[in-house]
Amino acid sequence: MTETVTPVTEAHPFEGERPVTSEVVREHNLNDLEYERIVAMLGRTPTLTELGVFSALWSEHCSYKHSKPILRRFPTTGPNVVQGPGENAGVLRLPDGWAVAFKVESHNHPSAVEPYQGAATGVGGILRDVFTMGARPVALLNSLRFGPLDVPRNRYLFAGVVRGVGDYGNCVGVPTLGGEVAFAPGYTGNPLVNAMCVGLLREDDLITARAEGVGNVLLAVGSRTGRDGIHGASFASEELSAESEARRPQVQVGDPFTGKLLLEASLELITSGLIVAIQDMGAAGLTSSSAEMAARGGVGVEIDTGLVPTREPGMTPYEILLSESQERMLVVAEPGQVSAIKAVCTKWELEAATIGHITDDGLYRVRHHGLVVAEIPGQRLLDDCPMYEPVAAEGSAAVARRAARPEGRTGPSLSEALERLLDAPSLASKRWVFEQYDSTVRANTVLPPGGDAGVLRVPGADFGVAVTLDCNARLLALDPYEGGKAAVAEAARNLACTGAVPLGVTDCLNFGNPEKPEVFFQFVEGCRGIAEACTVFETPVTGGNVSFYNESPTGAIDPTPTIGMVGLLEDVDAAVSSHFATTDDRIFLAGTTRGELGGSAYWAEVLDFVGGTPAVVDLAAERALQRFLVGAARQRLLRSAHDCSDGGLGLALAEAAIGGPYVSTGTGAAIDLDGLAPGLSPEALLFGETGARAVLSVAPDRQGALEALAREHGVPLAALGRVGKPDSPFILKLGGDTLSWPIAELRSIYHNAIPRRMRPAGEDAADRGD
Amino acid sequence: MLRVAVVRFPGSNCDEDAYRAVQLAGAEAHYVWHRDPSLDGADVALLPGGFSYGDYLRAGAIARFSPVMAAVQKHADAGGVVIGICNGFQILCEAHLLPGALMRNDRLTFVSRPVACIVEQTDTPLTCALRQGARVSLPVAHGDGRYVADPATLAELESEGRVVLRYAGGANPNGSLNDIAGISNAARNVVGIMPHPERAIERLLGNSDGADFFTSIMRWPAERMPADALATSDQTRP
Amino acid sequence: MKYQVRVRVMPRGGLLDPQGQAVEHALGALGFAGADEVRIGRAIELALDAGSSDEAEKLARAMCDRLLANPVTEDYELAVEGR
Amino acid sequence: MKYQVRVRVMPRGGLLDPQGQAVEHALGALGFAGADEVRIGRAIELALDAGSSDEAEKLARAMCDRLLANPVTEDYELAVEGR
Ligand SMILES: Nc1ncnc2c1ncn2[C@@H]1O[C@H](COP(=O)(O)OP(=O)(O)O)[C@@H](O)[C@H]1O
Ligand SMILES: [Mg+2]
Repeated sequence: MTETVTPVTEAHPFEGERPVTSEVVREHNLNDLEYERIVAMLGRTPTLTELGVFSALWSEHCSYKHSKPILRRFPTTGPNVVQGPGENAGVLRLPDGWAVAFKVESHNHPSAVEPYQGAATGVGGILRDVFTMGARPVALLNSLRFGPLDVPRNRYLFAGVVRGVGDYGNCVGVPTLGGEVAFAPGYTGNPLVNAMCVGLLREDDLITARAEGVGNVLLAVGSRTGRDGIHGASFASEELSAESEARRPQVQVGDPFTGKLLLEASLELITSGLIVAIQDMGAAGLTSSSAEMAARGGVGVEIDTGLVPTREPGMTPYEILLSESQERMLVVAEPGQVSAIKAVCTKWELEAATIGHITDDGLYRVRHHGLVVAEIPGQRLLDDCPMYEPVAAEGSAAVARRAARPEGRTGPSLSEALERLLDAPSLASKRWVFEQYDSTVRANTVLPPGGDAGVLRVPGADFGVAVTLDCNARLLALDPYEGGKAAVAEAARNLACTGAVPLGVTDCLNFGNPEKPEVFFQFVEGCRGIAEACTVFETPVTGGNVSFYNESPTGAIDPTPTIGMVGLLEDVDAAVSSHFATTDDRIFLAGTTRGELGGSAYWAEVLDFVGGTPAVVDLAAERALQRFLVGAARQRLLRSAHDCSDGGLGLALAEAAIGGPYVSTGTGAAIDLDGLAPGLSPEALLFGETGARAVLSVAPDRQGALEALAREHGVPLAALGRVGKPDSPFILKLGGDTLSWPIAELRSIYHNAIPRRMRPAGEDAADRGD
Repeated sequence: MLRVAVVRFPGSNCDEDAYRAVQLAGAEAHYVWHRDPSLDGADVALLPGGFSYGDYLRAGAIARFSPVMAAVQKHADAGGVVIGICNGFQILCEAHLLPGALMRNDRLTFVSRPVACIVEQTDTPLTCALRQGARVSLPVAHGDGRYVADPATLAELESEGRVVLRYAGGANPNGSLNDIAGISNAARNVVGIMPHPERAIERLLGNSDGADFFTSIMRWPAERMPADALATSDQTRP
Repeated sequence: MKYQVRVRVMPRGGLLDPQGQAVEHALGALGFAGADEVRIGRAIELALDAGSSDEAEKLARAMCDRLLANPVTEDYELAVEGR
Repeated sequence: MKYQVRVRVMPRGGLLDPQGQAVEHALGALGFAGADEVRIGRAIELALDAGSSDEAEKLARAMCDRLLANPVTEDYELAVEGR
């Protein structure tokens, strides 16, 4: 071990604590450089308790040691930014004194181990991140990735995750308004579960998690601390392997009922002005919440773990500091308010205990019944973690994949191809999923899941908020830069289709092991694409989450930076839905069709070929389309708008004609694509994935106004056909052929694709496969 | 003015929606906390949806013992109007103010979707402004909505015309016996339904089929609506 | 004295038990032939202070009647052990 | 021969059991003082064809391991009876 120099601080080993050996250091996932820094900082060997604190705070999950320099490249400011990155959630300004807080988080590794609890606690955590800002959660979204559904274990994970997401949000009473689900081989063994929450607040009520005021006290509010999830932050910061499996932390169990009480109590504490600051005890529990709050306020903090209410007797300070028991908050308050705070907690049937206070010495000090077991310079604890900028180099496999073409593969007929796309679980209706989520509770849902974006009204106001969460990881796997741009573009397009102006972004950057050059390349390039698109769209990134080490024995996941976006609908009553509605409305395509099939769903799902060069994202064209869509909605020119993304024009048209998830029948449509883009093959025309396009339907008497507006914005508009009578066929003319289906048939393929692959609930445990 | 007490339990989450629906219908609404001993002079007690006590053990099983439930019971016994929606319906069954029970959906998953329902009885405070046989679309959102009762109870409900709301043919989302979506007690002053009319009262939200359920409360004859028996004018809420 | 109470609350016979049915199917699918009549209920365990085992049992019964089991749909059984 | 199998699946010790906690509170509020350590799990009953009670038990154990109990969060106990 390193020679001890003059100690800077003093701490004592807790009784029975193991001595810190190099083996113990390694077990804590700290490398030599990191350990040397710790010793230098303390001027002595750390105690085991201290080592645990460093291990948690210097884990990738808490320190962002591989990502911080790259994340700095995101645009984070703008006239509407009330709170940028660095707090529990970002906040953007809305009209009339309102603001919106939003954030996305991953819960990938816990969900791989225990899908139900992993997903449920992911939702619980993101809810707390939003209400700690003083915002009332009003919408949830979730982005999910699994391996293919023909593998039983993937079905088990999918079913368990959806149930977990649903049970938590449903119980707390926050509607789920959107999300996405996709399936690809790279996620077998390492599913992705990203949960996003959106909250509303009066800008005046905003509260940040800065501990301030020497002498102020710290209170632990909510559930008791148990041994759950100890080392969860480090677990999230390593690859999943047989070894990590054996050391996995005790599963955290969600308690949505307590989560709901905590929500109400926290909002009451915040709006009543009884408290100075509040933060969720999330990853690395009490350790990270207390250290981060103190560092933000530039103060020291002293905690006595002996005062923390525990679920089990005999817990050590180490365990209490690192526990990730759910439904706990850390509150800073003036000593004179403690009894009033406890009264509010009692009303909500919650426990609150004073566990420490704020000091002026800048130290992070932990006692256990008086004995000092950890004493660390507080600011340096957070700031001195080494930062790494690993080598980034594109893998040769990716280069080869991008250069490859599905030569020699002949596809089925066009009509069979469309049916196969509608039946592909990644593209098919997600009704099986969102039907398990309450989407109408709180009675503010204007557009529920099943369209391009969820829309909710702000009670008592004319405006509304649109929300979406998107990423096409296949594009990033082939070209992370274009794929990153595409993810932001798709999110913005989804919002604009409803009529909303995109306002800002939260991102969940799911990647493999950043220490591998090809993974870090994906990360750097993906972020570059995201940053560029956000700059052009003027949608600052106000927060997010990095999830590395998404690897299983079969390799890294596809790079999956999910983009959560919120937008503003000035007149929520003008919100536009995605589906054709009225017979004889005229159907148009806005945007240019170039027929790029590289990385397309058609190649992947129909030809079973993942490769090619994805379409270049034309950010200027995207921006023009967004403005045109928003303007058209504002003037109430549109009856429907649906963006073209994976599956291209063919899928977008079919989805619009199939109708919403609960109409008794779709409208059908008669569409003529000859002349749209002469020279393209029918496959490229129908399934090419050029961005910046949307399928619109318009009342005949608004057609002229729409065309004029499109010209004004420089957006090409092509007439494609007419909306049919309810239950009329879906007719496509192209390349001299006429394809036709009863709309009920397409509807049935689309909505049954996922249910027919899943076992009924209750039987799904048979797929657990262990 | 008609006064409606919206009873809040720990875990209620449709309380604000119910409150707003009552106000939009033109009545006065006030909240009553589950620890309150009285309904504060209300004419109607409305038990809203949500997950009281997390629905732990059984939906409504713990909430039925809340202090306020004694007041609700007294109010019902005196002929006062008591309405339960979703979790409120589950609580009323657990409290034996309504017969039967609401069990886990037969599909074993939570179900959230609009469902077609038929109004079967209009002689109740929740349906008197509707037309008998009317077909309405209402959102459901529940995991435990399968109505069950023993055969004798079911027969009694049917013969006495106490099935207030039924899922339309083929639309039963949870396996309820006889497609039952809502029932009343024999005196018709206590009504429970699983669907959520309070979420369907505005065109902006795409459905206003639920509005008449709240209009019904307003139209229920005053002589059939005794006020909270426990409340006295000098009683103040804690 | 401390007693350990174990309660088994089962859905009443004759009532549909969709969970039991689903598990029965799943067992079949996993190749466990010959399992049937699957029923799923709740198992509750608790510790109880009481003067005697009889008193503990009486108390536990009262808890079941009032809260732990729904008399409309469920039957229960219980066992009390000193510890 | 037919055997009757009864399984009790309980949340693993140390794991939070929110249901048990809520019921414990409720019992207290109902005036049942002295009840604690409430835990809530699942009770499963099924009928099984097997050659012997040993074989029945072995089969039942396999069912628990593969389906009836979640090895990540639950422990189980079982009892087999001839009938
Ligand atoms: N996990 C989910 N949770 C809630 N809603 C979902 C989920 N997945 C999909 N949806 C709903 O289905 C719609 C269509 O899904 P998808 O085709 O993936 O959308 P898009 O390509 O427009 O982003 C989404 O916009 C959303 O409303
Ligand atoms: Mg879309």
